[in-house]
Amino acid sequence: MRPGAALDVVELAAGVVLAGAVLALWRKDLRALISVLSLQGASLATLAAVLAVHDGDVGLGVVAGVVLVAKGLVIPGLLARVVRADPGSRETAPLVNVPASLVTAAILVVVSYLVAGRLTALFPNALTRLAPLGLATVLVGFFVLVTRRKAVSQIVGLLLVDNGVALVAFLLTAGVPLLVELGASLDVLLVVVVLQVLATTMRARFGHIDLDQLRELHD
Amino acid sequence: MITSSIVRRTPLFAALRGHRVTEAAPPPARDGAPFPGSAQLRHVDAGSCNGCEVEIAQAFAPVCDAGRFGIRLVASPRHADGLLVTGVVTRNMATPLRKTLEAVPRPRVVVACGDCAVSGGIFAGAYGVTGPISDVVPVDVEIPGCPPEPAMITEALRGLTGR
Amino acid sequence: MTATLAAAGPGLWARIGASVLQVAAVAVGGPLLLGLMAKVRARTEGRVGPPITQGLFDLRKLVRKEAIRAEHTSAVAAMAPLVLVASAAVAAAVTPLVTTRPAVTGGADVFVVVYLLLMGSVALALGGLDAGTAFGGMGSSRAMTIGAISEPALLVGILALAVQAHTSNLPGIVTASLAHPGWLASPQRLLALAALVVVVIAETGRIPIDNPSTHLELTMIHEAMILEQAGPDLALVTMGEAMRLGLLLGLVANLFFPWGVDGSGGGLAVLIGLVVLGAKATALAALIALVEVSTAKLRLFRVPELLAGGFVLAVVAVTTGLVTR
Amino acid sequence: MSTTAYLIGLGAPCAAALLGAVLPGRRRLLGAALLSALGCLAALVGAGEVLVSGHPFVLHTAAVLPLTGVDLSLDPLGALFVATTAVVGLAASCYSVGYGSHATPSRTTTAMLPAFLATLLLVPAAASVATFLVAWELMALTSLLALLSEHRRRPETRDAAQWYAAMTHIGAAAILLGLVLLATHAGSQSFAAIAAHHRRLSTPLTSVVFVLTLLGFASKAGAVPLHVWLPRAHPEAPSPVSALMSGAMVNLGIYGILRVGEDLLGGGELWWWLLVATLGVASAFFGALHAAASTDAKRLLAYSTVDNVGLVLIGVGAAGALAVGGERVLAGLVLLAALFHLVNHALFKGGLFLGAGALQHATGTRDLDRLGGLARKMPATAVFFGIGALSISAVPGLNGFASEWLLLEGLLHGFASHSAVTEAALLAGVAALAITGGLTATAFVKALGVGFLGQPRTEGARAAREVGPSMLAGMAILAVGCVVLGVVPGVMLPVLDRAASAGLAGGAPHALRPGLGLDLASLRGAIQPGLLVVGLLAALVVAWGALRLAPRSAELRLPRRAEAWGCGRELQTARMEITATSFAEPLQRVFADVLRPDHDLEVTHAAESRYFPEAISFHQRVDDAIERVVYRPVITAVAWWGRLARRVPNGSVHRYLAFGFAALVLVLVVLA
Repeated sequence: MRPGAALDVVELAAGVVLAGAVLALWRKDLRALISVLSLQGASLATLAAVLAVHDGDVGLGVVAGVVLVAKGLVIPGLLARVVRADPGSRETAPLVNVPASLVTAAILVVVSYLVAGRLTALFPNALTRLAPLGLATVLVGFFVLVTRRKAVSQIVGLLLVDNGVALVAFLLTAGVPLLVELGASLDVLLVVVVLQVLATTMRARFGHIDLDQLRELHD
Repeated sequence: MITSSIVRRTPLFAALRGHRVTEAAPPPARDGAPFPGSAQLRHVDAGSCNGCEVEIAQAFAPVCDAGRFGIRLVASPRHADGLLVTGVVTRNMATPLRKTLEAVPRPRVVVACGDCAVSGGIFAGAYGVTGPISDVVPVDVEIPGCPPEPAMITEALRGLTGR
Repeated sequence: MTATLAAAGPGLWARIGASVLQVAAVAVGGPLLLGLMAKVRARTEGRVGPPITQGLFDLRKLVRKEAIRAEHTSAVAAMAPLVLVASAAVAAAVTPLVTTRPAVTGGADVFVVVYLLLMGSVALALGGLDAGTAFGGMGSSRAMTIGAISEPALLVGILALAVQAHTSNLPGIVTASLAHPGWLASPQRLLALAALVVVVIAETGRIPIDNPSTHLELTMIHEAMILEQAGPDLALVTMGEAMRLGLLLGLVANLFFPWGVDGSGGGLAVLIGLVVLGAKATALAALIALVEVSTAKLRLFRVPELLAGGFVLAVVAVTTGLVTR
Repeated sequence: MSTTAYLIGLGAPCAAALLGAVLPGRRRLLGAALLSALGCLAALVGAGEVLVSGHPFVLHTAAVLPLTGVDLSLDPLGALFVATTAVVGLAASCYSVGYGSHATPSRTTTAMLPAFLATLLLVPAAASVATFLVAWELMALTSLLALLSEHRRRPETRDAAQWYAAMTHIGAAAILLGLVLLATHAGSQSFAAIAAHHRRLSTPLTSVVFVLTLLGFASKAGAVPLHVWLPRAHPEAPSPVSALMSGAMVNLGIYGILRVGEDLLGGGELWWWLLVATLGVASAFFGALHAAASTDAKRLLAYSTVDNVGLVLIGVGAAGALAVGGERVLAGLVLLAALFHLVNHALFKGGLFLGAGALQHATGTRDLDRLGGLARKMPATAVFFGIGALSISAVPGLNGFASEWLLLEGLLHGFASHSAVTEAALLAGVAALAITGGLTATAFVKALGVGFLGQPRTEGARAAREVGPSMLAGMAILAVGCVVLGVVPGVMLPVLDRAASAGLAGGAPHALRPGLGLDLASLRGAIQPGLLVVGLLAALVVAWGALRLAPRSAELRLPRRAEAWGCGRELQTARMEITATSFAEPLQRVFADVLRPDHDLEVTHAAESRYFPEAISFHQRVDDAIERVVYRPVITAVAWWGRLARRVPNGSVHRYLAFGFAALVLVLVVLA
């Protein structure tokens, strides 16, 4: 495999992950968010696979497989079940309106370019200079986590952060230790499962999932 | 996820299957079409019971598809080659009807659609009624029927484009 | 890239000929593309639909009708359609659609094309206001609002490519991306493409931003502006709009899929370029039409969200370009 | 030669001011206008010679100013500003003849315009701290008097004057502090000496000096958040004065930033220029947005001045940053573009303000919602205003496009510089340029379309008549300038090149190839606006001819005049026309988070049933959000302090003595 081509694919995958984060901020339909997640998972897996082939690293290949299964299929699948359970569910009223949050996303991307640019300048190579994309994904994910009301879309934000972290890890250390990545994916998996249980019970009780209503319950 | 979202977009698959519900039309009458190939009409409801409107909508729906003969309903009389008038002319609609026709650039035609428009129909001589279209503006094409069938409307309009 | 007429390569007349050919291609191709989109739409709805040449039939009829001007209008109402067509024509002449050697290398600049399009929109909006009616002004207001948000996305989206190619000269960008096929799959290219597709849909007033075939004035954007135009004026406006569509589709096609554009200026190569351009534009138009059928029109005040998204994608594209440089 | 011409240029307006103060009746108007026009021509000649030859002149006289004397020197940078001011001043002087003629103008009115003009011509030539400060203060004073001169009793005018006085004096104080600090540490007060020794100054000191002076100059230039005086003062001033304010005075803010930052302090730090660029981005966006939202013609123009100043500041900031980064060619290019845009802005904004004055003169109102249909009543004004409006909307073939293109090119090529922060600033600049482009077009389509097209909305608009020849001449001068610089921008290049390299510490190499068009020789990018115009005209003629040749029956040849299509409505009046307010409504809704419009809706129901409203009244106003958020609290706090302070001295002598003693001790402590 021509190294140049490999690099192209890696760049593309990283770009797709970031674009996915922006899309997640753009669309209100939860189903769309979930397909964005699976897209990100798939491209992360591709990235890992390309790196694995390129360095002939078997462990990384395994990680790629795990990522594909966990981030690409299982987690989105579970989330999709949660969403399907209460139909027509959209992120109706984010705390910050869409244009404003999109502009914020643009600023976040530029900021991460500035910050990570300083960091990666320490040991520059073809992969590390892509790190700003991962950092931007993390920041945008946090933004989603902060500004969205529905529990599901907050989980989506969490997963965006996780994907961003994974991306940075892949790029900086060219293949995270297998266990770390497994751990990360697994705990997120756990979160999602818990969420689903919670969601089902909540739906049984109050019919829908909205954290603001939960707060009302609390006081 | 992605595949399912694509599958949900049925029209796209309809396009790929290329299925067609439009019925084949008889050959056109080519002679003396005022607007060969392209005719736009502004629809005016001069006081109709909306029966004709339903049929006109049908004429442009997939089965008859009057659009394939170069006929289109447009939003402004300035864009139109004529008026497609339905219903008997009520007193309040007489002036607007005249003004609308004035707004159409020449050369122009007036199509009276439905019995009321042609002759006043069951509303002839009723209270608040000025009369059939021909009492207010000169009529070039008449489509009888209460309401006229979509196929008849389509045929009459094909006469304008000669397609 | 000298800005003189007598530059290297084919002679002045060949270049002018090529530019005139491009204008003609856009002038004929634009209405045909519109016809194609209508056809695709009809077929997806199970109809036969009007022939693809319908637009040309309409134009032929419109130029033969009488022109009507509202009583309060000034010279602007008469000038606006002409300016619209003229700006679109000049933009088509300088854009590398068929050949990368248009008559005026000095004019073949992305910013020139963007501002020529803006010029057309301004003329149209002024024309809409000149009749002094409620709907005309409403249309102008909405059109300018949407333009005010879509133009930045267009500018920054193209900037992403210009930064990559180190020039804003359109032929320069096209030839540079022909030289580096790796660019075409680069993330900033894809992000910019997404942004520009949103812009094209907005600028040409298609669903989900505007519904070209609506009859309800209150839902109109572009249509409301031209409610007053009749006969020849309307022919010019329709022509200008079709040319803008063809121009934008051709521009996007050549910026992102630059193969087949003639670089030599030879006669045969130009013809090949013409054919390839037609194929690319047709594919894009069909794609847009399919999207159009399968989506619903947005509420007017949801449109800015869409366009802001395009703008942000463009900014992200530039940043990604800086990162992956 | 250039010296004498320039001195005549200074003297004539002063004489004009005297004449305007003494001559009786109508004659004072004509005399003052003629003399100041003459002065402008002379100043133009003087500055032009400096620009063409590139040789500055230096002049020292101990006579005028005690202790220090007056130092004057005109280098290409200053000369560019003098020339710009002279052109706008020429137009304004012609215009003032007809403008004042509706009633015999007061002596202040006729005296203050030339005096203001003279100070504007003086400031860019000041070559020492003392001279500069004196000139600056004179400018502030005369501009304030000129602002008040027309109708000083209107509450709006008084309010505007208070805001202007406050802002301009805070700014002047900051400049005074900064320059005195600089002079004391540099050991000399002549600009030349300071520029020669700036290396000896410590970085913290120069930074303090730059920030202080930037505060003052930015407030004069009307940069956000120091712009609040501008949208009040410019509309209330007499139109020739507002033309001079927007076309010449705000430029001097830019001049000050360049003179101090680049010339005196020799480029300085990167963050200085990033700060300038940030101010520019904020001003451009905020100004353009408010211009698009406002319905008062002159308020709209004032906000668009904030916008354009922002664009120039973006250019200046980017140029400074690139220069610090060592990219001399790019820095020169961007600064040249910024200066070019500044000149263009002076031309079209001056013309637009004169046009707005003509509107007010003819209809008695500036409110676009009450105008309309003026294109047929006052065709010449409409043409000149239209040229200005299209130029500022950057329509190709007019000067606004040329300079915006150059600015965009400079920023684009700046991305080659591998400094992340600079690149981020450039990206922000391009984004701001792009957004303001669309917003400005919207604002001026509104001004032109609602003001001049359609049907007249009020009796005043219906009764409008074309203004007199002298006013038209004033507008024509600037409109012609817009067209010429738009079609052949290349003619300005040598001049701008000299000014730019004089404005950049250590000079700048040539970035553009000489010619009629704009051609970035080594940087690959060029336009030929002239050829574009030829192409546009050709296409126009072809399209028009094609329509004439269309086979049409004889009676359909001529276009028919018909009633506007109103859905067949029985009667339709101008009340059904769209207004400027409703034109701006969608944009206002989109940017509601920034504009914060406040509405109030009152519905009085019919007595019979509350389902039938009897009257509905809807009011909406878009205030300056920054003014509300930043300035109101400050003002209230100051007022509170004032009340507190009033309570402290209760007339007892001992307390005053105590204050004095405390102050003395404090001073001693500080000195020790």
